[in-house]
Amino acid sequence: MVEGLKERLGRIPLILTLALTGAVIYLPILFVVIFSFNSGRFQVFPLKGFSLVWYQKMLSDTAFMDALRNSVIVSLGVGVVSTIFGFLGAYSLVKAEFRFKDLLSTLLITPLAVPGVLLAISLRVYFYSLGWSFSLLTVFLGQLITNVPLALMVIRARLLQIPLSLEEAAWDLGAGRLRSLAEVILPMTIPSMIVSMLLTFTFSFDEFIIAYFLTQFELTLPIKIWANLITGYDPTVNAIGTIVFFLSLVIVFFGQRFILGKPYQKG
Amino acid sequence: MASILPLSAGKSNKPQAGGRERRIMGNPWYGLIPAVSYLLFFYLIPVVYLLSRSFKITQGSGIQFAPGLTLANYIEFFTARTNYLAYARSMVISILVVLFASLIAYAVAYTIVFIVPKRYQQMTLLLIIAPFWTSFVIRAFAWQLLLAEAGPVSAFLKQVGVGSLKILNTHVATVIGLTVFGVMMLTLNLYSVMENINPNLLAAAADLGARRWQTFKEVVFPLSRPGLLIGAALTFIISFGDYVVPSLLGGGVRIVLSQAMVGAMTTSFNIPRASTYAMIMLVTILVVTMPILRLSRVGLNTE
Amino acid sequence: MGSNSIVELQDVTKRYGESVVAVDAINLSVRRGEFLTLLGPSGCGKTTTLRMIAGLETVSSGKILINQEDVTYLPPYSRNTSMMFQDYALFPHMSIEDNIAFGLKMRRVPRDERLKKAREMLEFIQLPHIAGRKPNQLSGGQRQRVALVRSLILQPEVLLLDEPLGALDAELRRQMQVELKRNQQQLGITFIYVTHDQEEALSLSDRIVVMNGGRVEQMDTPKMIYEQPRTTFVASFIGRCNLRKGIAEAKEGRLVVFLDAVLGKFPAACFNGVEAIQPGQRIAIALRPEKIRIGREAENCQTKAVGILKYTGFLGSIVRIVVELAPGDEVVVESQALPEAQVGEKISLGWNCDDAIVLTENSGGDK
Amino acid sequence: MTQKFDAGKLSREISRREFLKWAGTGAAAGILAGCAPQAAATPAPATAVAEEEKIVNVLAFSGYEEPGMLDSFEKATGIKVNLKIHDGTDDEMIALIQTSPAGTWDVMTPTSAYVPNLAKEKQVMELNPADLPVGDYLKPFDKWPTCFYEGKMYGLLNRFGYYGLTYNSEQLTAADVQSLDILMDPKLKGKVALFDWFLPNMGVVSKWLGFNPPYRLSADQLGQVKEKLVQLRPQVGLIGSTAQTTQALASGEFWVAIAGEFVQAGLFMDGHPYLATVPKEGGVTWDQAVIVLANTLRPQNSLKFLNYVGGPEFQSKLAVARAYYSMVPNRKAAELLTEDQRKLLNMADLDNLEKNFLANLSPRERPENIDEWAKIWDEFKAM
Repeated sequence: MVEGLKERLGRIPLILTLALTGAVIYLPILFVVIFSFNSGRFQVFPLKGFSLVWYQKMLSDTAFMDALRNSVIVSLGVGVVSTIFGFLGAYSLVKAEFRFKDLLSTLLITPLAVPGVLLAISLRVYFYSLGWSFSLLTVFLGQLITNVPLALMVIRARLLQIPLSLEEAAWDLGAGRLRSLAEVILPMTIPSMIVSMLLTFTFSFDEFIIAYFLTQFELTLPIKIWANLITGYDPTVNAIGTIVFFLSLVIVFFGQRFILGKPYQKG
Repeated sequence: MASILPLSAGKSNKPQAGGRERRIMGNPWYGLIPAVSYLLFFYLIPVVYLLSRSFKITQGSGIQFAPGLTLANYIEFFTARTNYLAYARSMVISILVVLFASLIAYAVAYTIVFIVPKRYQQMTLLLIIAPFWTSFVIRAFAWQLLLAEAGPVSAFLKQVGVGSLKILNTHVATVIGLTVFGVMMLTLNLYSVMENINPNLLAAAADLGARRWQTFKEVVFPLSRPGLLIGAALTFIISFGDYVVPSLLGGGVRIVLSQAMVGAMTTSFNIPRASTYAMIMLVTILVVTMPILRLSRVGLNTE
Repeated sequence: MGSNSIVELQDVTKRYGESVVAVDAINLSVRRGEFLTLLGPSGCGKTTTLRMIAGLETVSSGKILINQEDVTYLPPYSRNTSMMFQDYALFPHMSIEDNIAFGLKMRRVPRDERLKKAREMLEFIQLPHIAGRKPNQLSGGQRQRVALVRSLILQPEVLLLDEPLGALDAELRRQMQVELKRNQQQLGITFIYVTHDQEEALSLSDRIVVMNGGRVEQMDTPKMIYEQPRTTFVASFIGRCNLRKGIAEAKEGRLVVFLDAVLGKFPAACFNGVEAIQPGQRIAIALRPEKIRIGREAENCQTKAVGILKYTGFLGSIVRIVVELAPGDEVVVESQALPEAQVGEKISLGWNCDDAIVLTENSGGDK
Repeated sequence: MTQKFDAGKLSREISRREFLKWAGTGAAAGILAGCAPQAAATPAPATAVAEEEKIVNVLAFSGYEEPGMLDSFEKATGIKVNLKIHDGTDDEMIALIQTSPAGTWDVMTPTSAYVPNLAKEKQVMELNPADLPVGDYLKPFDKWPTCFYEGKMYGLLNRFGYYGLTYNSEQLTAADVQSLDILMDPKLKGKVALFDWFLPNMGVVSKWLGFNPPYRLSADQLGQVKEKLVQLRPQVGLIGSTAQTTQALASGEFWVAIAGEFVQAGLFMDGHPYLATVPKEGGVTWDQAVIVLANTLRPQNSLKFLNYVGGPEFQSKLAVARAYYSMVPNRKAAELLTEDQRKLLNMADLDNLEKNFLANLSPRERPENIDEWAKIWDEFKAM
């Protein structure tokens, strides 16, 4: 009994840490949400009063809407392309054998260990040297760098769980490489492809530093937010932050089945 | 188990010596073409090109280089106080962030996995990591307003009589901002390893007479170490290379390495100098994280 | 090799890298319609051999013929063989009927037709009601049957089975063995069957190929394999046996075997299946436990010994006892009746030299 | 640090060729070139003049991007304004031009103090005053000295303002802020907020010490500025970004800042009790000028754009931009503002603006030894 009580008491600091951490993580978000509904322009207490003015401003601000559209375009592109590249690459890494495969596998994930600011600057110099102009296309190309390896890792983990015998059975029953890919591997990989799309979409949607260095006029949402925050303390960004937060909560809870879902169980 | 050796794709893909054997179903290496060629042209070549510029000096404007190679940029880096101070700040900040974030995230992940009732576990984890999916820039900026001397946290502290908060525009604020981010990342990593610990192992340890602390020390911690190491390595990389948080929270005066790099690029447009910072940043990350990753045996080849 | 051989392996070798030889220049000839088993411990190369026949594994050197046609480099989908996998490899995302009809789909058989065929197959295994289910909704036995008919739907000439009963519990396993054998006889298809379970091999097979270390140790009928093993490996792998090494010597004009342990010596005259043993040659003696007599029965035997009874185990139809002849030298005996002696007491053993199997030491790869 | 521009060398793009050679000109370059987005090889200027693309690329400080600012220009001319809002310093703005392929930018809006140097290096296009609405400009903005170089016009002043004292009118009276000395008052200890931008702050301190012009100081005078800063340091509770400083004043925790209408007007309009004034020692101005880059591919569009942003409609909107309020040089624009807005912006009496208001203000310049200034500021901050 005493031991049990002691153990139960021992949990209290841990639960407190969890609660406190949660509070600290949500503090800035709470701040953003509160001030998105505050009629005053400056983010100071006491609050001036409830208002939806910043939401109205956001909706009527074409620059914000353009940035949102640009972000969606780029992130969709990044999500789809990195997932396709990731799938093809992961399939080959799992199924093919060649020299220096280990080396290549390691090289393929190194972009995840290179800080974004370094990638951003190197691409800026590179595109400049090539004489390209900076646009959403360059942002897209830049953001793929980290997202292709990410997609590849997510999908590869799934492919490794699929027993090789399934594909062999398909070959044995008359399917060629492509046929078995389409009939067996692809349908079984779809959950991980959804995860990959969700992850890469959201990473790209929130990516700042690469986009910041690689675009000129076509701003993405984080750059637009940054510009407004640095130069104009504009509470409209609170409205955007609030909406992005609640939307992503919905996506996360919708996608949790895929993101945290159990791995493949043998048939 | 020689008979299943080639089947366990990915597990023991030792490069076949010679590789002369014909494979009946073909060898589908070509699926790597898009990813590899993309990364070659838009990652490897640009990064190597940038790094190679660190052995050049500018001539005229920042994009024209004097002929020949030189170590002048490195000499400048290691002799100019502002440079090595920036480096030291980055290093100290990252180490502190990794330390704090590891401690906090470990407690958080442990609580979620072993104390929170099973049916609330996933929900709790999701709540902790959900802010991952909200704008990083907005969050960092919100921290700026929160931590300001005129901000609500300071007001609260004054109210309770602790005194005002004078940490914004110092790297204390940077460490706080990055730690919050690191906690989320580490929690996710730690949760996935801890959740995979077979509960029977804990039962067995308890059955063999281990107290809670001993069970933790002998079973839980060793089994969760890979997640901790990977999370710590990623946190280090992000803290060492981040530009947004030190800029928004740390103030512009005592700059860190990433700010020096961006400054060299945007203010003085000196590519060789920027690439020297880049090279030093990359080498540091390599030196720090390689042993960590090796220790935890991550990487695509050995899962 | 006659024209009635359907599968032929000629010096087939499989190497991994430079050093690992999984299959070492084996020659096999499988007769049409027979049930051939590849038997051996894990790592002996039996599965690799099977997979090379299926086309799932490349051949490093040598040739594989199916119906006298060289298929060494044909992909699996072009061979008239079908494989049944150890884990059944049922596609988890497809219904049972889609699983069974998969082979036909690959041959571009129209959907109605192939589903009709699949249902016929389900009738054949008496499981018509599971057509719409997913593999994870089936029991082990049901999965096994589905996997079998999925492989059979393309009417292969050769069915390759890779330990298909390995995942089943003992009772179901016996049941499925019977069913497999009956199916094979009914359909008249050649089965090449891989297992490490010697009882299964003995009860199912027309012929058994015992493999070890990538080589074929012996290829024969189950009876011959059991009664006349040609190597120490076969002798010890098939059934239980007491194996003792020794040296043959000439004594009083006859060959006598001196064993390293204290089992005793044998006159050479009564050795079975030994053509030429030279004096001085190292040989081995294998004694099946059921051939050793105990107690009173031992008295009439040609060779006798006395030991201490260490253990008695009642196994239903037989009794298994362990006798220690000298410290560290134990003999396993199976007898119909319980011994008179108690554990710890002295007991006498005896055997006839006709019952001993003599193996020359170089006659097989001993581990 | 001085910006070295060399358009000729830039356009030759030596490094680009060198780089391509290095990267291998084979298939790689082929693929890259194939999908290059509007590869920005410099077209011949002749064709560019003949048929200009209907766009103008503008690098501006914030304000220009706000809703409705450029709509009527785009509608009237059919020219699409590609706008990039710059969030750094003037030096960074100029550096950005260098990191972009030649001809990327047509128009930008640096502080006018940078114009003469840019003109000297032939980075900017000469302007003809007759093409521009300078006739409507208030004196002396029609002939703002730093917009000229060797008697020729290179920049069009677009907006301006001043750094004086912005103060909390509930805590301080107009009499209190007559002189900069109030900053040293014991009751303001820790209540002073400063922008983290050394040039205006140190300019005001220089004026405080009676140095005029404030940005051309001897080593000794600069030493005195430093000393004054050291004395001031205990009074200063915050040195932060625009957002932080404004926030700090709004919170009521800080009472005074070295700033003018660009901070005070926003606070005032949001209901915070802030007023701004030029103390008797004086203050410094800030301004932004619009320039056309010499290597523009679209000079005609750029001139149309300059005409628009110098015109009354745009200027009247810019004056009360959401980002920050500012004074504007176009008289017609000022007349479009309401009485209250003009009062707020010290533009109630347009005829005597120069005499009454500007008399005590010095233009913000770029000191020769700017690095030393920056160093002093950094030391001040670190104290």
